[in-house]
Amino acid sequence: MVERSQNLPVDAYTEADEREIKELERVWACPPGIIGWFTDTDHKAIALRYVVTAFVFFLFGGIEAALMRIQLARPENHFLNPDLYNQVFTVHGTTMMFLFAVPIMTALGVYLVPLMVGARDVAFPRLNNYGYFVYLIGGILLYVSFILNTGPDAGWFAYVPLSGPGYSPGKRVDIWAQMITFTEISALCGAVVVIGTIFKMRAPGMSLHRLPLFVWAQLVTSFMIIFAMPAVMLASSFLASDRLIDTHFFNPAEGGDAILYQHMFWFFGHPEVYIIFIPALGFISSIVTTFARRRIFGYTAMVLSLIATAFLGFGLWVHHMFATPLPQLGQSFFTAASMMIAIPSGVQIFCWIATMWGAKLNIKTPLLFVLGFVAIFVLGGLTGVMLASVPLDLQIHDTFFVVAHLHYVLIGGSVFPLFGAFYYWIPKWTGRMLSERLGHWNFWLMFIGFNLVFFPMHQLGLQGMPRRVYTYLPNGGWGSLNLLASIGALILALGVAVFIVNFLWARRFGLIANANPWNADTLEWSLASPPPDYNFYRIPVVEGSNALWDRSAENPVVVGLSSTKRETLVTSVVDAVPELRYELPGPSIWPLLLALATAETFIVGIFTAWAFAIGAVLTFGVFIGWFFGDPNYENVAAKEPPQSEEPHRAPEVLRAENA
Amino acid sequence: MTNSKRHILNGYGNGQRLLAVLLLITVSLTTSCGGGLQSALNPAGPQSQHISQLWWFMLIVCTVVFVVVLGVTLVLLVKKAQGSPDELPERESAESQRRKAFIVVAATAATIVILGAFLVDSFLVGRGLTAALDRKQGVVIEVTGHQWWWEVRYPDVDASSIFTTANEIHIPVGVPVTFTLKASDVIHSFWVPNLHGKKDLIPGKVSTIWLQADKPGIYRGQCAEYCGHQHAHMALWIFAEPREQFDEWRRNQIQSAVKPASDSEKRGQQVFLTSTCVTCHTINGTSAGANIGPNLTHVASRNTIAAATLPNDRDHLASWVDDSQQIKPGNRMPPNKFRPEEMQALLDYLQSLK
Amino acid sequence: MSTRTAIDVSNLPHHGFDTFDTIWWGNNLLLAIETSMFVLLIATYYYLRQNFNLWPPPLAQLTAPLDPLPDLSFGTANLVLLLLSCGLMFWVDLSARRESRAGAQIGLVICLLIGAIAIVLRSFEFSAVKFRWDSNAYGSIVWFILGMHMFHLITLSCETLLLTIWSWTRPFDMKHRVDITALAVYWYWVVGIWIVLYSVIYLTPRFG
Amino acid sequence: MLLLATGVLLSCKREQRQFEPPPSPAGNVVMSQLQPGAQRPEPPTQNPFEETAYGLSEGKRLFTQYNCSGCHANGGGSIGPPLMDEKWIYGSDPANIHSTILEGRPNGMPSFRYKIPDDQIWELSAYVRSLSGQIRKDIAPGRSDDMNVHRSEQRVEKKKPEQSFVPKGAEQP
Repeated sequence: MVERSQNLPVDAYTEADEREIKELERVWACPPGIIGWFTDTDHKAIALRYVVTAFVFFLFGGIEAALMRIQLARPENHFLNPDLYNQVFTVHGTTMMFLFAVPIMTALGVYLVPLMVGARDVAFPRLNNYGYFVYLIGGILLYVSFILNTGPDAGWFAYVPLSGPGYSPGKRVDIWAQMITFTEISALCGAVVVIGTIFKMRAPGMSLHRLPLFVWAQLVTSFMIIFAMPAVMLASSFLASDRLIDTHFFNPAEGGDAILYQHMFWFFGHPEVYIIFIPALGFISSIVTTFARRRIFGYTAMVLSLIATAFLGFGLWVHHMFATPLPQLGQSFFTAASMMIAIPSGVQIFCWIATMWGAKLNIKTPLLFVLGFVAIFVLGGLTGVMLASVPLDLQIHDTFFVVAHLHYVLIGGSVFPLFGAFYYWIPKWTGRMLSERLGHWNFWLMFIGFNLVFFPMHQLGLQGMPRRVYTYLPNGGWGSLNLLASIGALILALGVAVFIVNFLWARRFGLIANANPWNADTLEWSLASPPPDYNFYRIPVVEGSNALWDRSAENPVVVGLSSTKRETLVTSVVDAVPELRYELPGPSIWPLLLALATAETFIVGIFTAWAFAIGAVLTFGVFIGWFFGDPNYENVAAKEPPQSEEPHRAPEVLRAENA
Repeated sequence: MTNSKRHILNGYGNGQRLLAVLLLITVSLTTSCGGGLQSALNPAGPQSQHISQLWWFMLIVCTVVFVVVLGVTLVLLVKKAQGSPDELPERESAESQRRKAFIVVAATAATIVILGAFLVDSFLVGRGLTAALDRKQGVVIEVTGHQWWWEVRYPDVDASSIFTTANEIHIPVGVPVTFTLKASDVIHSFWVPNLHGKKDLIPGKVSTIWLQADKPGIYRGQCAEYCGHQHAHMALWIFAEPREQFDEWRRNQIQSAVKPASDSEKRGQQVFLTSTCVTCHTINGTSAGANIGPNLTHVASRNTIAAATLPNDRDHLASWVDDSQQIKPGNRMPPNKFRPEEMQALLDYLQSLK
Repeated sequence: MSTRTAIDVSNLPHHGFDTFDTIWWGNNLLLAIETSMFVLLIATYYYLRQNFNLWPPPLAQLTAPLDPLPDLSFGTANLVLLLLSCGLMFWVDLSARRESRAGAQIGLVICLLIGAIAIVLRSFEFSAVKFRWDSNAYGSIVWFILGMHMFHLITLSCETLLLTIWSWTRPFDMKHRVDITALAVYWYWVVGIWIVLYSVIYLTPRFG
Repeated sequence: MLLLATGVLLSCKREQRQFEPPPSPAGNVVMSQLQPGAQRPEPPTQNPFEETAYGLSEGKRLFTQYNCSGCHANGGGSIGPPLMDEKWIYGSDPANIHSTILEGRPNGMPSFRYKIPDDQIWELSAYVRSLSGQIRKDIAPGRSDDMNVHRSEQRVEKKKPEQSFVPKGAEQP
């Protein structure tokens, strides 16, 4: 029997409540067995699958990084031959950026946003399910081909003439281009789902200025995904069509231009790294609020700086191309934009420090990771400002200095907060607390290992070691620093291993987590751990920006949602005034079939153009099933009593309350 | 960079403290700025001099900012108020909120000021780099990037004194040198850290960069844009030498190849002209005229071979000619199997091409 | 059990038009994605134009007539057809809101026909461009833009087909009237984008 | 998933990067048709470079760099005979093309016997066969970064090779 600690401390459950909760569990239950695994549209189940799959790809990426570090440990090493090394570093970059970072950030959003805004499920559950399967197929495609010696070998951003038809024989880069399209479709699905949930499904009373910062971060990230991903889908489609049907987008002899690819890719590239970084800001705000036992300092400043980072993120992609023959004046404009984006991040860090100043800090592993973040990200941000200036960038661009910078801001900026988020939310997901002792070991091994690997790389970059070299000459003076970096990589890997041990240990021996182990303030902590399928039995009414802390004594709730159908509350965008009782579709097989149809279109599309025709027919067939096939439409229309037509008439009871 | 959290550690076994100390040692060890003939921290020309001044200015300011921010984080950890974690959060007094707001605004203003300083300084240095000096007495060199070696061509008004060499560039000291950069296949990046930043060679576009060496010496550069299998071994040397030494080198380069003297060298030339070498290489003054591979007219006058990967002595030359795929797997030169006496004759001939 | 202030939502309807329903938001987010893609396509068009001194480039093979400009016939026909169809779709939208099933049924069938005709016209437009997709960068980008818009014409017609089948065979309930209004929004967007793309492909070479 | 696996499995041979030249097949070409008894059918030789995309792309690069395009244009033929059509004067078997390049042919085809290493001759012969579409589509090379002169070898439809003109006196089976 799932232990049900509901959010109604005021009164125990009556007889009617018990029956209704049993009914709810039956309606929202996931179908059993393998079929259930493919058809379940519960946002928590899908999100956990995303997290686990993305973490497995993170481990693959880590193994590839270890291979590279072994090869670079000594000059003129013969551990990997150049062809294999080029595949390893390309698949490492592609895995970390496309198969780990973006999906895991949207995954945490898909899991926690509905709980934090007080909804029973996400806005478009089947689209969410479809997004996961497309991502899974993209990942399998990359790794099956990598094992079969067809891994992409032109770098994770595959600059054109090298990745073009002339200089990349075979199907390696085609598979990379199609894999990009897959992961971008899944990211776009995730973004549409998150925006739909945040705008339309918030609990009554949660107006926009009471939204938790985590939800703000996810909202801003989703809008960035909406406007950034099409750029890379176009870049990879142009590349694929250049390679397969002889178009001339990047062929300088026929009017094309190699720099067009760089513009197109980096217009997506830089927002992409902010798409990875901004959700981490949301994690940190949640962790800092809980472990400083205090409301965040400067809530509006934090929200404005999130939005400012998003807008500026689109305006500075040319700092990746300072070494190309672009006009000097244009480049200095982008220097200014690149430096300006350091201001919102600076404001965020100042506000967190102000929040923690003089607070009763509860030093637990999540907060330790946040402190690790501050130490590493500030250094990464400063090297980023150095990279923003054109003359200095000419010296350190495409060297190991850049490798150090990107790992400082990516691992420091989002992997450390991610591990903090794991320690903070795994009790909610699994019902078991992770061990604090192992947590501290995990943090310190990762912190020290990370600094040992990547700090010497600043020095290597300044001493002239270019990026992506499979080996280097002995007399360059780079041998000792590379050896040090390789040892550091071992310690970093050890740290991640400790996390896995901690997770597996906690599954059996971890303390049972109650509903709110950290006394946190957001709504997901009012539910049991792990939360029931239907999330909220009665959706709470929110009275302050820190939902649980600002809850008044009599704790108003929403009643009247039917328990015979999967119903959730749809509310207005700005003030969350209830508008509709929205009927969510139940489990359905169609998302999986649509994902397979999309997979057929793009994978076979590498080999023949007819794949698009077959794909179109298959997709249309699946749409017919998707549109007509789901059972719950039938009975609704039949026995539904005629509804009152004006949705905008909000019930009077609410209006009186928060007048 | 003080990033160990002293007081957190004393709560734990000395295992962690040892790790932190180890970290501190290694960090201080690594910041020793090594000299090295391919280092941005060892400028030998006006451009890299300006850039390294900009670098040191930014490094110092950023280190100060980093230490301040990290110091504040550590202090707030030490000074944290005691209290059990499960009681409800208290609301801060309005007065402390106002004081903190002032500090945050001040900190943000400081950030903006620092960034402004960086922006202005980098803009000035940037303008300085591309200022058009009077390059009348300067030298113009055309560099074309191939997959994994550099073709260097010295154009001249009178056609007879135009010559092509590979991977090693001689420039006069103290004279501005303009490089015209073209790529023949994929994107490469021309970068000699001691003299100037890098400039990409993009197929279909011509980019120019000018630099100047103030101190005579040898400066090593390397391709900085990933360009395929042997991107790691695509290096070049720049020899900065006094004007007269440069002119003397140039006069020698203009001459066509030295006639073979001893009969072993004659035999070597015979072997060269009748085997696969002639399909790719050029030796001015002989019938070999293909320009797929580097120009070998004065190959013996170069210190290195194979894009500055191997020293130019007899046994490296032999191993390179016999099977270059062992040294640079994937490069465009196929292995050539010669009989031993043919190989010796060929080596004699190649080493005679001063 | 102490009394609890509670909000009774049991009498709220299931669906609402426009911004009330999540379908509307999902539909418009999709249109935002596609708009950003078409904006980037147009940017590529003008970026590639810089590399040519003659745009469209002179015809190398002399087999075709000398004028490289894309001829207007089919493009304009498509434009006029789609603009007219907007009026019809507005009527279908109105009949969906006023729950007049007959109006929606007939209107959707006609819109389906218009969609099919538009697709056929588009297939002729490809030959009106005078360059193949693999002849040069100009041919590539124009074919890509026309291809992407054709992709949208096809999805539009499929969605109209689905809704037509639904409105003829299944109950004309509130959910699917909202779907028809969403279809209307998508239809207006496809026509609006075509006006922009038409001017980019056909007018800029003549007057730009 | 099965479809995915088999589809990609086909590819693992295609992607091999052959830096060290493999022992090339000893292709001996029958020069004269005169022999006692019936004519023994000559087994078609296997050119290892026809299975790897890297071999084909090297062949394409060498075709331009060794100036084969000087006489054969880009496969359309000018001084030398066209290579893209279905007509073959000396046979379309890899060994025949290899021996044509190695020994040269009358009317102007020079012999490259010591001038081009043997494995590169095999790569060139693989590319020559791909000009008329004899090579599998997913291995054939894409367009080059030069002017658009003809459809890339992966989009050329396969032309059934036929003997161009029969040397006098020899009956073709």
